[in-house]
Amino acid sequence: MRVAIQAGPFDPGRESAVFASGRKDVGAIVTFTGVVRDTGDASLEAMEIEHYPGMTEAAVTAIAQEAQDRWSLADVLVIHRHGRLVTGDMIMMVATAARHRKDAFEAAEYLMDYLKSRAPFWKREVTAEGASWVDARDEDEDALSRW
Amino acid sequence: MRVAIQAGPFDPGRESAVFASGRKDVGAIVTFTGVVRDTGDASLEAMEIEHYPGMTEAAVTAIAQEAQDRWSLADVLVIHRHGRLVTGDMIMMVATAARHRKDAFEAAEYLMDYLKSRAPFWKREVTAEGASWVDARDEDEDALSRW
Amino acid sequence: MNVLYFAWVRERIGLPREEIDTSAATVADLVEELKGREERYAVAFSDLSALRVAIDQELSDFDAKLEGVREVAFFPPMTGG
Amino acid sequence: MNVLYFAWVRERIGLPREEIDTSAATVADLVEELKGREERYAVAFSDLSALRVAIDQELSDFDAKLEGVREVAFFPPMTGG
Repeated sequence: MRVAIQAGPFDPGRESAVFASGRKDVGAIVTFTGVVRDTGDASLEAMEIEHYPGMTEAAVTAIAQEAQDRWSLADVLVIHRHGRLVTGDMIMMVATAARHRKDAFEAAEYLMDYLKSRAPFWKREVTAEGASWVDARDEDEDALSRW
Repeated sequence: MRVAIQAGPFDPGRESAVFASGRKDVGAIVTFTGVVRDTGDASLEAMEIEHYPGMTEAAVTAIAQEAQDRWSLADVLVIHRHGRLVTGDMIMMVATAARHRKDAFEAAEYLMDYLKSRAPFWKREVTAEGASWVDARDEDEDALSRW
Repeated sequence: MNVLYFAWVRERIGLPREEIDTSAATVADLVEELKGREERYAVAFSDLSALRVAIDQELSDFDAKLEGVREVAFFPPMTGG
Repeated sequence: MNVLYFAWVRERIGLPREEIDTSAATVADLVEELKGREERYAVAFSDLSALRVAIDQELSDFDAKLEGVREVAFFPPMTGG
């Protein structure tokens, strides 16, 4: 298991290539990568991600540990950035490795649902018209109820 | 959309890095990579994958197209190998890019479920004790009913 | 008509494809015709529930008509992914 | 006790953290005490349903007791991922 909370960029291609390589008990690898995208109305100049140093690492590690307890996983990876990002930048990624695809898919979705609503990050969108904090969405909170 | 049916290896890291790069409407990228793994009892010497040239390309393209019709996707990638592979080799990968993670996850799972049971590939496991065709699993057939 | 066999169907029949001159109306009729030919076909087609069929490279079923068809393929359930 | 504020709570209160000497028994009591201090706290804490609280870096709730607690953080619902 590896958890990295960092300001700097990461290379999802290299990360997924390294992840779970050389293991003979892995049949399925799922990755999710989150990307800063234009939100529509006003063109996005930047996405600023604030976090809670100390708690962030503990909360993300606890979420990853819970995924390992619930599913039969060979390995778990979570990388999440903070600071100022622009459109097209990778915000975060998770990867799960398992014998079977069902475990790998479900664990990756679980990780994403919990990282969305239970890890102490706050997004702020900066556009030409000003900056605003991204509101938590009801559907993200609702997504937790399926686990 | 890209579909590749090939005997040669592919680099999942490079493929996922290239996939959907430079698009501003993509917020979520999901990849699945299938790996040859030791099956337990007898040590696996090789996994041989037979396919139906012509029909394979058509069937996989139709499955990828159906995924694009059902979900709001920016892009879809399917790579599937045939021929002789050994433990640790990458068999196949799918990647989906979407605005939202739900579309990317569901479409990737849909692609995997259909590639398992509706694309004309047949796996044969070669061990020290002999070779045997992999039986289709009821649960793979059942998985289709959720879509 | 071009008839193709894959995986253990191919192994049991002993060849990957053959040209067959037939007036069978449906896939099921063609199967009966082949089973009557030689033991290896009777063995390969002994349990149709374990077999799948494609007509002109599209999944089909044993009731399907063969009129105008150029290629029929028999194989076990697929195991891709 | 160390009190931390994040995102728009931090902006409304005007600082990211402060040391507070309090005898409040619960988080809710601490909030009432802060609201009584200055307008900016009253504004930041006007709708508790829009706020989350962590105690010693673990998510908690407004009924939680503060005895022995070293760090309390207030912030809006999280938006990671």
